[in-house]
Amino acid sequence: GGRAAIAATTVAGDGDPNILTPTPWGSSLGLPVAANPYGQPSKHERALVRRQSPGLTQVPAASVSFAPLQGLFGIITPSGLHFERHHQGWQDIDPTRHRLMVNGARPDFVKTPKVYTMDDIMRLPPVSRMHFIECGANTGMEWGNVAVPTVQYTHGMLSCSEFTGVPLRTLLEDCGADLKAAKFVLAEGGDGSSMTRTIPIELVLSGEVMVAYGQNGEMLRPENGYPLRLVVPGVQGVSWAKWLRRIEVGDRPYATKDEAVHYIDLMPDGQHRQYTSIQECKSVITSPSGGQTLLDKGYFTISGLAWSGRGAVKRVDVSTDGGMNWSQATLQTPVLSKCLTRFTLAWNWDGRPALLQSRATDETGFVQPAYGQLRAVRGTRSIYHNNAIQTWQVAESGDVNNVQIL
Amino acid sequence: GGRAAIAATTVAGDGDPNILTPTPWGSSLGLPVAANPYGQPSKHERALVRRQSPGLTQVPAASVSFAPLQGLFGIITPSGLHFERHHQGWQDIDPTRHRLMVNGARPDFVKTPKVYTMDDIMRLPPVSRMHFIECGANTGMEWGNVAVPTVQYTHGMLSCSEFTGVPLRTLLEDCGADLKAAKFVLAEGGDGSSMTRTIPIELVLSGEVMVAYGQNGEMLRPENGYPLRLVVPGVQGVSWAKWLRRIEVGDRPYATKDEAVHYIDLMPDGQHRQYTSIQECKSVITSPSGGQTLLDKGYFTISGLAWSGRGAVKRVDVSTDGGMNWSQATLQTPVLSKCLTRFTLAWNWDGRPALLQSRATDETGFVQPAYGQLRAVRGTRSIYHNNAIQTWQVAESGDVNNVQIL
Amino acid sequence: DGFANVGRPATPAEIKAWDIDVGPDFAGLPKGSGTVSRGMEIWEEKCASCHGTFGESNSVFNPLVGGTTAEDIKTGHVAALKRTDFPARTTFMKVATVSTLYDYIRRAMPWNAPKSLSDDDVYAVLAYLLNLAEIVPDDYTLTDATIRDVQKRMPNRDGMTTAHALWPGPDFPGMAAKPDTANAACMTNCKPKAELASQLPEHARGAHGNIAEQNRLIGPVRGQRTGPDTAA
Amino acid sequence: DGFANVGRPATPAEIKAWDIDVGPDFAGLPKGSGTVSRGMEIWEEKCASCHGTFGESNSVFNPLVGGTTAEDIKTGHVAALKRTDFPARTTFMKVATVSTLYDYIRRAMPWNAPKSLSDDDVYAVLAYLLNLAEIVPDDYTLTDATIRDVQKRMPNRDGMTTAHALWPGPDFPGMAAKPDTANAACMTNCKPKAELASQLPEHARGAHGNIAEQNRLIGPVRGQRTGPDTAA
Ligand code: HEC
Ligand code: HEC
Ligand SMILES: [Ca+2]
Ligand SMILES: [Ca+2]
Ligand SMILES: [Ca+2]
Ligand SMILES: [Ca+2]
Ligand SMILES: [Ca+2]
Ligand SMILES: [Ca+2]
Ligand SMILES: [Co+2]
Ligand SMILES: [Co+2]
Repeated sequence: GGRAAIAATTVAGDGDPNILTPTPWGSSLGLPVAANPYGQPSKHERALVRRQSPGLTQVPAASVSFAPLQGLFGIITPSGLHFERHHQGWQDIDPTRHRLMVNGARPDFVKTPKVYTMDDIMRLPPVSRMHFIECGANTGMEWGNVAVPTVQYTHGMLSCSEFTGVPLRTLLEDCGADLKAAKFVLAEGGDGSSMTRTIPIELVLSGEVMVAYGQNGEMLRPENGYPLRLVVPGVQGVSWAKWLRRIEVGDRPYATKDEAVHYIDLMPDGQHRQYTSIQECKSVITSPSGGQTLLDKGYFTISGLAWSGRGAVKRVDVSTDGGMNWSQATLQTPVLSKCLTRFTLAWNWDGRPALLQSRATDETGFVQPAYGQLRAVRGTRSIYHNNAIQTWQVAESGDVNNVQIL
Repeated sequence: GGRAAIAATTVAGDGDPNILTPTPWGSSLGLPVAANPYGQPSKHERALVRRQSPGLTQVPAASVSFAPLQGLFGIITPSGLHFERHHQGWQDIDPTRHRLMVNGARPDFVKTPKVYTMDDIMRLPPVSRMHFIECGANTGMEWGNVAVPTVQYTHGMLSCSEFTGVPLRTLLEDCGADLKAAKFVLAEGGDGSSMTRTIPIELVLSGEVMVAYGQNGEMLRPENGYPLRLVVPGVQGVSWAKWLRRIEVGDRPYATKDEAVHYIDLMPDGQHRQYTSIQECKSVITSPSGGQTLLDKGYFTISGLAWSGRGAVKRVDVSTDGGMNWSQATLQTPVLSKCLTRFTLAWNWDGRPALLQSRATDETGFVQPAYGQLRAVRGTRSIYHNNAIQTWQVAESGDVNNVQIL
Repeated sequence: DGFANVGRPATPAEIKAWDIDVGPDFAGLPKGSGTVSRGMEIWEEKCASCHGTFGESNSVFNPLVGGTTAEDIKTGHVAALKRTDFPARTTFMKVATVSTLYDYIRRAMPWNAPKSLSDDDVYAVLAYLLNLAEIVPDDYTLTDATIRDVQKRMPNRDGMTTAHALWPGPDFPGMAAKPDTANAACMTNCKPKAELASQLPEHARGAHGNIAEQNRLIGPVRGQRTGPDTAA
Repeated sequence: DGFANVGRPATPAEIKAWDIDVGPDFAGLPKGSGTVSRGMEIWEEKCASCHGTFGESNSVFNPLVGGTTAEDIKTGHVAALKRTDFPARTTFMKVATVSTLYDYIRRAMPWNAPKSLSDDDVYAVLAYLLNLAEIVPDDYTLTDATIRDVQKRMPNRDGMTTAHALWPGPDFPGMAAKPDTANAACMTNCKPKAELASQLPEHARGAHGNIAEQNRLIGPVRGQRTGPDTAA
């Protein structure tokens, strides 16, 4: 730890040499347009990349890379920094050869099982909506105790994009699916794992579930399922089948590997909760956050993200004394359903130790729980759905560290 | 021209080999996470890049690259495809050496002229908001007649991002600016051109004008002003000074080069309109659009963008017969002030020639003009602020071409 | 229909090629069979390198086998899952439905050559895994008929509960209507003091590299230096 | 103030270094002078390669000089701007304020070495440009005083109008409150027929490369092939 640098509040001599002497960029001719036909971040931004957590998984093709939330603004995640979770590696599929099949578990569930090319899908009436995606295992390393140093690793399996695609309901209707008999659909990926998950028909009928090809204005990135993925707003990422190749209409859940062996939540009594899917209301302060150092005393903005799988965020409260007293934060607009919401709160740091927390409430009135409350019902051994209030401890040195408060 | 391919509606033999035989991506192990710590689009998306229009400008460091609107979805422009307009090339400024100065044209305008580091600016209370940016010269090549083939070149000096930064008003207050005496501010860039533009104080007082460092969740791209630019919602891009180094508070406009020699609109009487700044209500169909070919008869979605520098888009109407009859399009949410709005309309193409148009209305009731209306008042020689209704002609072959209708 | 010239009917051969899911009620299970001894051959050739000879390896993934007992096979609950001193959780400790394994091996294994096994190969290698897990004897033949008996012997077959509120769809047995936590938005004097329950151990601070290099060069904060700086 | 420890006062030297704008009222104009002949030397050394010996080149940018007349200097309006058969628009045809040129040359020219000229150099080279434009005689000395006389001879000095509704701020002289177009959202039978006023000329279709390669490989449309395919 230790303070890295102190910004100057006064200046020596006549002034700052960066003002008094010509800057290189102010006294030269720059680079031409389309030097990068597809642009890149500044070379000075190299610190902000996706990273693995050492020791989390054994092989990087069945692993996670975390989004650098400590350096992000607003609610949109740049697609180049969208978190990754692959079970059998990622593929850059030839979109002209990709197909989507819709079929029934029984013939009577779907009148005309169909095959769609990408050309077909992109002709159907599209919708564009902004939604968060969070892995069910986000913050999973922290169930029992503090394990990782920064918000990239504690909360970085979280991203938010504008998705464009076709409501799955449109496709089911186009195939003549029996939407009375249907109770579930199975979504299947086209990668090596052919990842499958059961989705409740209610979310499909509501129009929320989307067969998406667009992400933040362009096509999905290969790591996120190019050319087609399912978008299941409010539900954990594993259900958002990537490289989507098939939808089956059925009447009972499928107990697939990733809903029968993983993404099941171990309770204190030794039972596993199965088909846990909703990402309950949660929030985290991203600045200042673990592993950082405040440069100075004085004015700061506490800024973070809040979200709920059950709808819109209604309010966020922030505490600087570890949860004894709280202040209501400002929510940046737009505040959308099942989408990240950015909150901010003014804070004058007096140089004394502090304990920063955020606590979100969603439109159902659900209030994000403290660690003590969550552990009281779920123990400490579930890997999934940890939505407890995060605490960052600010030391006198300005160092911010990850701690837990019950 | 000519139809490129026809999608199959039936299939030969037992079925599609892409389904009947194992796909490479379904039968192999993919790539690891963080293979690209900062991710890239699919290699199959190489067609969608920023491009120059040949012959538009003489040197690429004082030129434009256009965003490929023909292939974009939703409202967010991926930052790698944000249009570029540089007057003296782009620079990748060292952000630790970048400074912002706020001063007064006269000492009494600003009590304490100040210098801010990026550290300082990023500590101040931030806001995040989604806004479009359009170059005043967008569609400028089309004032007199059809000149370019695709929507990338007709309308591609248009992008939309979530910007994060500090309201300029906050900085002016922090310096003790006299907000009664102030009538204008001058914004100045830190690049070789030290680009300057006059901004009306009203937009600053309203809190809309922002000193922005964030764009779509990450820092601004170098091409878009890293590490700091002005965001002036509703106003043409040239006022959004990039690589922002100075704000001066004044009481009269500055007649800078880019408001006295360029970005002035030549009227039929030989006078130039000066200080034209607002981007009036405008829309364009992006799919199908010029240079494209419809693959097939049958169902299509007409999709496009609408925006207004005076506030939110209220409605968009679409015509398929060159403006004789119109249908109201669906607006995708969110519909935000001074932000792109995506509209869609179902269309069954019967294989006969068609003339596609879109016409936007904003919250002030202003209706986007036809070419005839615009030329009646402004003639054909203004390079700027062409917000006329765009027409795409669909031929029997399926070819879509750029035409104009008065 | 409403969308003229979009999509086309799937052929029976296409549906057969892609509709490979096998459900907990064994719907979709192909006919076929495989012995433990044939399974061992496949295992040693195609699986053991990653999962270990006895499915015990955690070099590329969690162990598949271990942690279950004969008693568990009787009760249908893996007793070790109650023990907080037993951190390992193998596949067989968790999985309640044998269909899950058939389905998954057929679609995804071997990891580097998914979908390369025949249906009979999958029966055989699953028979071998069930034998390693002491659920079936050495001379067992797993078939689309006998797999139903196996289900009755799965050690954790009754280990799942749907008594929770985290399913967004129609009710499951016991499903809760209300979330299991109910915090309140108290604003002042919410508790007498804030006590730390856990802190990052000193030794873990450097385990994620140099955090200074994972934070921006500018802004209100810097990253703490927790490791050597890399050459610029 | 409200933001403790954020920002600091600018020093006088810093303000002097960066506050270089020169306004139409000549506020900010530095003291100094330069002759046409000194200006010619600078021009030939540092400017002519891009802008041409007489400011006539359009190889890197529009011509700076040309299109103005002695009559324009009298009227303050460049008459050629009314002529639709006169497409060229040089800098001197448009610019109304000589301050604009001083300000801009000082901050941005030469293009590849901006801010390298002294204030006197800027006076000199501007004097030379004014001479090329036949606004000042060959023996002219431009100074912070004489520049005010020059303003009165700028050919297009009265060529600007603020009588429009496209300024979002406080009123300018003549500024219109209402937009200059007023379309109506007619929905049916809005006109008898749709007549094409302009089409892309056949020869222009290939001028932007092969449009097939500027569109996605998938979707409802393809790009038209308007040029040779590049090797994949
Ligand atoms: C090249 C390495 C490799 C080979 C060879 C391999 N596996 Fe796997 N196996 C894995 C990995 C990695 C996973 C975890 C995949 C994931 O994250 O979803 C896995 C998962 C599994 C699982 C699911 C375990 C669980 O708890 O989710 C089963 C069952 C399995 N393998 C069986 C097999 C069989 C049977 C074979 C041979 C026919 C085989 N494996 C060959 C690497 C391998
Ligand atoms: C290396 C090429 C180059 C050199 C050398 C150069 N210029 Fe320029 N000049 C340009 C370009 C390109 C522009 C247009 C910049 C823009 O797009 O904003 C320009 C613009 C100008 C303009 C503004 C014209 C207008 O209509 O906007 C003036 C005046 C000017 N130059 C004067 C000079 C003078 C005086 C010098 C020498 C001291 C000089 N230039 C040297 C390339 C050059
Ligand atoms: Ca099936
Ligand atoms: Ca000044
Ligand atoms: Ca078709
Ligand atoms: Ca039991
Ligand atoms: Ca300071
Ligand atoms: Ca006059
Ligand atoms: Co996951
Ligand atoms: Co422009």
